[in-house]
Amino acid sequence: MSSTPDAAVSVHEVEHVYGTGPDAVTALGPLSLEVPAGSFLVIVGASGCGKSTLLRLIAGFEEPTSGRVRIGDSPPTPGKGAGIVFQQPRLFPWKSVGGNVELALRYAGVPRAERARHIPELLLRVGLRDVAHRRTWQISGGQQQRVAIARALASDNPLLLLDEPFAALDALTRERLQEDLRLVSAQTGRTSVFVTHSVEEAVFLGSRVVVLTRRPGRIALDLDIPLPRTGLEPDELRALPEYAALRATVSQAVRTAAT
Amino acid sequence: MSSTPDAAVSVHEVEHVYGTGPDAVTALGPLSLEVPAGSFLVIVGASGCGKSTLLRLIAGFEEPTSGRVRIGDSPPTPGKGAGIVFQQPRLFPWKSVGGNVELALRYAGVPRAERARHIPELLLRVGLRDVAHRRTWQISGGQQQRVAIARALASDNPLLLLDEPFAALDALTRERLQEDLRLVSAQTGRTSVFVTHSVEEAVFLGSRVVVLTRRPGRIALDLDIPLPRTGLEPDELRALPEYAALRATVSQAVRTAAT
Amino acid sequence: GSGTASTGGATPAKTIRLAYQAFPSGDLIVKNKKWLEQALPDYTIQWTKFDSGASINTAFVARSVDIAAIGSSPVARGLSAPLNIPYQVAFVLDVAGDNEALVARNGSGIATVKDLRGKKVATSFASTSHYSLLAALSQAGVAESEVNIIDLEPQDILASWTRGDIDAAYTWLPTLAEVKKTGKTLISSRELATAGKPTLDLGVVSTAFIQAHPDAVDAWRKVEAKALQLIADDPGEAAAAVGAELNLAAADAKDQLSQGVFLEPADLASAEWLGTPSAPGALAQNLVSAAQFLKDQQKIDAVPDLATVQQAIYNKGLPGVLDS
Amino acid sequence: MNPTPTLVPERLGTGPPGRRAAEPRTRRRAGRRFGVRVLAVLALLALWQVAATAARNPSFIPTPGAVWDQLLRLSTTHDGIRGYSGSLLVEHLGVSLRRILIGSAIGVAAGLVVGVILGTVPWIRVVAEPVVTFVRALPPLAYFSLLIIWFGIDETPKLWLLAIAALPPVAVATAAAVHGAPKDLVEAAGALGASRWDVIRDVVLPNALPEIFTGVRLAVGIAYSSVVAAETVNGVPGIGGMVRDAQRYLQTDVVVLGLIAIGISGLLIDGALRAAEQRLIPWRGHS
Amino acid sequence: MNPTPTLVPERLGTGPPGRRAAEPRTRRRAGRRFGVRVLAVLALLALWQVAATAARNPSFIPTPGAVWDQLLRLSTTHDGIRGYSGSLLVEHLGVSLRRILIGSAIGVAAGLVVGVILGTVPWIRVVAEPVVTFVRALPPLAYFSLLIIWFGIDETPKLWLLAIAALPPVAVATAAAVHGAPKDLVEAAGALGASRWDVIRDVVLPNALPEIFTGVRLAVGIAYSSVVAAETVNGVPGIGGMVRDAQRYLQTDVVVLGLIAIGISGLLIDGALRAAEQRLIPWRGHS
Ligand SMILES: Nc1ncnc2c1ncn2[C@@H]1O[C@H](COP(=O)(O)OP(=O)(O)OP(=O)(O)O)[C@@H](O)[C@H]1O
Ligand SMILES: Nc1ncnc2c1ncn2[C@@H]1O[C@H](COP(=O)(O)OP(=O)(O)OP(=O)(O)O)[C@@H](O)[C@H]1O
Ligand SMILES: [Mg+2]
Ligand SMILES: [Mg+2]
Repeated sequence: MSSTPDAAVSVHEVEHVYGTGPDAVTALGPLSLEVPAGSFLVIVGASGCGKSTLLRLIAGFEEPTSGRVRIGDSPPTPGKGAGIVFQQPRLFPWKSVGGNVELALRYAGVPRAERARHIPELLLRVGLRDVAHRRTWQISGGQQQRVAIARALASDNPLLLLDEPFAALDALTRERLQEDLRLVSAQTGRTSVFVTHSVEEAVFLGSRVVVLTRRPGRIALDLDIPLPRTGLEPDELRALPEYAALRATVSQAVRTAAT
Repeated sequence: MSSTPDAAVSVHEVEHVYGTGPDAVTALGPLSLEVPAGSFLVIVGASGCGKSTLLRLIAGFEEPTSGRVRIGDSPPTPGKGAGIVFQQPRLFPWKSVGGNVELALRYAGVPRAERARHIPELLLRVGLRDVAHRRTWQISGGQQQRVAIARALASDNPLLLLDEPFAALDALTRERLQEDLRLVSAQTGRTSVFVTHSVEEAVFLGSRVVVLTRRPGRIALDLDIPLPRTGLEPDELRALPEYAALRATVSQAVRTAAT
Repeated sequence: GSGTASTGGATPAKTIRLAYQAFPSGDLIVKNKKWLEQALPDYTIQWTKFDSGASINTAFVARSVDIAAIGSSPVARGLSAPLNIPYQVAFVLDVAGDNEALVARNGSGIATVKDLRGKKVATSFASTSHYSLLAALSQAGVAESEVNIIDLEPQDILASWTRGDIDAAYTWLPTLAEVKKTGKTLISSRELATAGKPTLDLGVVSTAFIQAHPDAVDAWRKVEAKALQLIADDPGEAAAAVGAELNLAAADAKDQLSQGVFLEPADLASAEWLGTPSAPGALAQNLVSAAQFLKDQQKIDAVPDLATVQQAIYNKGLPGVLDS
Repeated sequence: MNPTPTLVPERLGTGPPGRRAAEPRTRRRAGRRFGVRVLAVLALLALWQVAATAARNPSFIPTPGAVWDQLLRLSTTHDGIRGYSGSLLVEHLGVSLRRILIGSAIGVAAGLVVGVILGTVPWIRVVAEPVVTFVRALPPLAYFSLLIIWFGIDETPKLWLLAIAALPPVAVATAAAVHGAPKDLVEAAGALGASRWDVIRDVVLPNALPEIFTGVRLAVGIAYSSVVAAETVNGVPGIGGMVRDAQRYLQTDVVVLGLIAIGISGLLIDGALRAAEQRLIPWRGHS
Repeated sequence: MNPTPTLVPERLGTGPPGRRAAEPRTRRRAGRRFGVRVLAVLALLALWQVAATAARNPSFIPTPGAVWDQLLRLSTTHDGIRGYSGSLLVEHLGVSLRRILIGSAIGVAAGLVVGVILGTVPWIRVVAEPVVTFVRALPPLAYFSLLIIWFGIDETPKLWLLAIAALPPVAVATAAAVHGAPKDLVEAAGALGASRWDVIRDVVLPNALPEIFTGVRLAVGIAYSSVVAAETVNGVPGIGGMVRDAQRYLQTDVVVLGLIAIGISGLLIDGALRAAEQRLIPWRGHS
């Protein structure tokens, strides 16, 4: 997989308010964040603290009420340069499971002839087989979420935004996908922003973990994870003493930030 | 809260097949399970192994292809005797957040005058405040899931079916809700069937943990959790040596069952 | 047919487009017996059915017909401003007789036209019956405003008659026959014609067509005259042809034919009707008074003068041209 | 403060813009919209004038001026004559509007009931669905005589005709939407203990509301366009009767004036319906 | 194997029943449905006979027998006369069906285009939306003479009338549905790199499909019910022209026969549309 590792995300003094007048809800910020190209940023924070909002701002689906978001040098544009896994699967019910992936391949510019080959590959990569012909409501919740991941992986965007992508998966499947994601992002130098509630997952995946406070989300902890990105088996990695220490630090920060 | 602790669930030689002909998918079973009244059954298993299907069978939304499901002595009827939290929030978009809870209270037979009082109570119980007037798409994913829980708690059904209810919640909120659920079910003697991917959660909540094999889901492990249901603080409970041992057992079973 | 053949004034491919209506007349005999087709084998003959003079006028405006069977009332309208349709009256198909009449419902207490004051009278607006009704009222000295005149199609007249919603109706066959069963005839168009207010069904030809195909017009007049002759000579055969066109039993058709007034071909050139080029007939005057009626109704802006209308009477070659 | 360029269609946008940007932008947009509309109307008038001049036949295309004159004439008492056939234009319109409103109200109400029943009660559906389809294929002009036989020549048959014309869009749209109720929400309501009727009231109908509104808008439009048919019988005063009368005498300027009056009042009613729709269905586009 | 009693309406049921139960149940249900329909038709016929006997006036309500006789007469050459006005009943029907199908095909196609544009291009919408609303309020009977002046008296004005009648339901339903496209799926497509047109083709239109189908079904019904209006001028052969003709001659049995022919063929076409709908929209009710 080729990739252009040039997607630095810059969030500058961003604040986001939903609604106006008495109904206004300040969801996020003010918050500044520089994500260098190639890094793997994991965001952790209480439910409702503004994680999805931050991702939507970086993806370009929302315009910040104040402040500035930049991908490289330009404002973000949906569908250009960033792949997204939303918190909900958002599959197209009028397409079969395979059809959903096919659509993503088409939008990514993959020629028709190659798509048929790519579909089972992508599905297999998220642990799905024999479901390509099913309707989207004929697969389980976790399977739907995985199809959404496969869809986002269909294009080689230099930036990947993932909103709790593994929340509905069992431990084993989750670990496999984590390892895949960690490996691929290290190899391709793609930039990732990953939202999760699992401290374990944050430390395992991230090259950097940011913990947000309660709403409006601000940065409570910004921690580099100085673990080796390649070369170690996952189990070896988890067995490192720094690993446990980092977990404890993040865990503690999450508890403090949430109260 | 009063309750009628009389909801024994009996699943007898149940098998469930979706579709017919060449498209048929055997999702579950054959599987038998007796859930005595007052017990807290936790179901763990790989994504797509049939957990949601089992819950839907117990709720009466699906009829088993073969075998028999009974609640007490009668076949299950949706809305009669069992509260459900689905895997997706399934909120009514035409109602506000409070309106969703109000509807549940109305269906539960709570008189109009009392509902206004109950709504904020129920929302607070799942950690939500100041969102009752919002539209359902104006709250975060984890908040939506909690509204769904609040809705299911609106009636005092003797049986509660929960399909990964805490999947989208941060650690702290999750622990609070776990503790609430554990306490209330112990105090009221209500029967619960709870699906999760978290072994930690399974051991903490369950009076019994069932691990399912890959599809079609059958019982791989059926383990009683002989921990005290009341009297201990959560942290004390988690510190018990048996606790860690049970976790390890379940964790091991999950890994074996999934391969 | 295709849309192209029907647009553009004179038709190059020698086509005659005739508009006919579903009232008993010689026109239907000509159509049924294909006399025109036989008389003009070089021409393509297209018969098109219309259900009102208004829509035939529209078709003339759209240049979609060449020859038409149409009532005197719409012709008066067509000859007046703002329409000024370029067509000429070339034939009198029939004169309304007992086939159009004013009937009062039994039990309504109406014995004469004068009794209509304050009653509900139905007729089809813009038709010859409408004209005749108003003529009858003015003849009896009843102001239009004293009567509650209602616009109903014939079939609806029958419906509301049966229900008792209306007290009287001026209408034509076959509805007329139905209402007569439970009503009393106050006056018929035959009497109005005698009194100088005739209503007619006319044959009109577009001026452009007359100029382009005078021979065809002559042939058409001949066969129409032949049909009049057949009605006079052999009502049975005439009725069979008319019945076939109107989906009626021959007996019904015969009955309907017998109630109309059909001129002898020779009468057409008389001073009472079309006249001759040297001595224009009284038909022009009749059309002018019909136009005056429309002006009184504010349906047209101005009444054309008699000379203009006389120019719209095509009696060239009369009376000789009708002899065959 | 420029809007981020997005690939999604503008009207399908992504939620409310930021607080500060919102107000002036909406106001500016409304202003531009009004301007564009005025321009369009002016362009149309110019086009019309050109066409009328080119046609040089007022019974083909009357000039805007002629129609305007008719508007004045029909709105005043002129030469001792009041409007058209004794009623002013607004009176004709008023009478017809009343008929349209009553007729479509009846039709919409009946259509709703029929639609819900069709969508939910299988046994009735088996018989009623074909009946509705049958009836909506029937031409009003053909069965109007029957209505007269049954109901006379006054208001009743006209209201019936309009109601029958207005019923099908609502019934069909409602039945289709009810039939396509979201299974997961129906289940969710059932799981909360909703009765069958609760499910219909609290899930099926709200979910169908957007389609019902479309049906209602279509129904009112159809009632409008049936007003001439309804006023073929004893239809004066009434805008449809007026148009029909004028048509028979090829008074095209009156016809066009009547059509414009019908069209504009139709626009106003539809605007009201759409405003109501936007207020009543805040969740449109959200699932 | 008894179905679990549920609180949710039967037609809104909860997915396919178990494998073994499925087949015989469906077949049995279809059989019962057919039976109920036959019974309903018989009941209707009996009612009709009673009403006709009671009315004792064949030009109001002809007996079923008289209508049957007309059916035979109009389907054969009889006393040297072929059917009605020289064409058999099926020929009348065929000519009209052709008009209806062509007219509504044009109307539906145009309505789709208009609807999509209205729903997605705000600038055009500002002008075009009022125009559409204006046009759909106009009574066909009023503007038909204009069509004749412009297009003559042959097929063209009839097809125009039918197309204009068929356009609005499709346009309005499509525009409404496009306007209410699910925001989250539009976003999802955008996030995958879909262009504006991709979004319309792959999200907005599929999502609108159920409403579009409702619009199409309504459009065809409206085209049907406009066939008499379209065939007022030069309408024979044609079922509408036939009905109108018969009406003027008080041949009520022919009128009723024509109405039944229109209704039944309308039923068949609607049935075909509904079958297509079910095949093309397997996701209805699933989000
Ligand atoms: N459209 C909206 N209008 C008003 N408030 C909103 C809207 N969307 C989100 N919010 C609020 O903004 C805050 C942040 O929402 P967001 O979805 O970013 O949370 P989150 O961190 O992703 O939470 P979760 O972990 O539960 O998904 C929440 O408190 C939410 O209630
Ligand atoms: N309607 C259906 N038609 C066909 N197959 C189905 C259908 N619904 C579910 N399945 C299949 O049945 C199996 C069990 O589904 P179920 O939803 O019960 O899984 P689950 O254990 O809840 O998984 P998850 O943890 O991902 O939610 C899955 O493999 C799924 O693909
Ligand atoms: Mg979120
Ligand atoms: Mg599940």
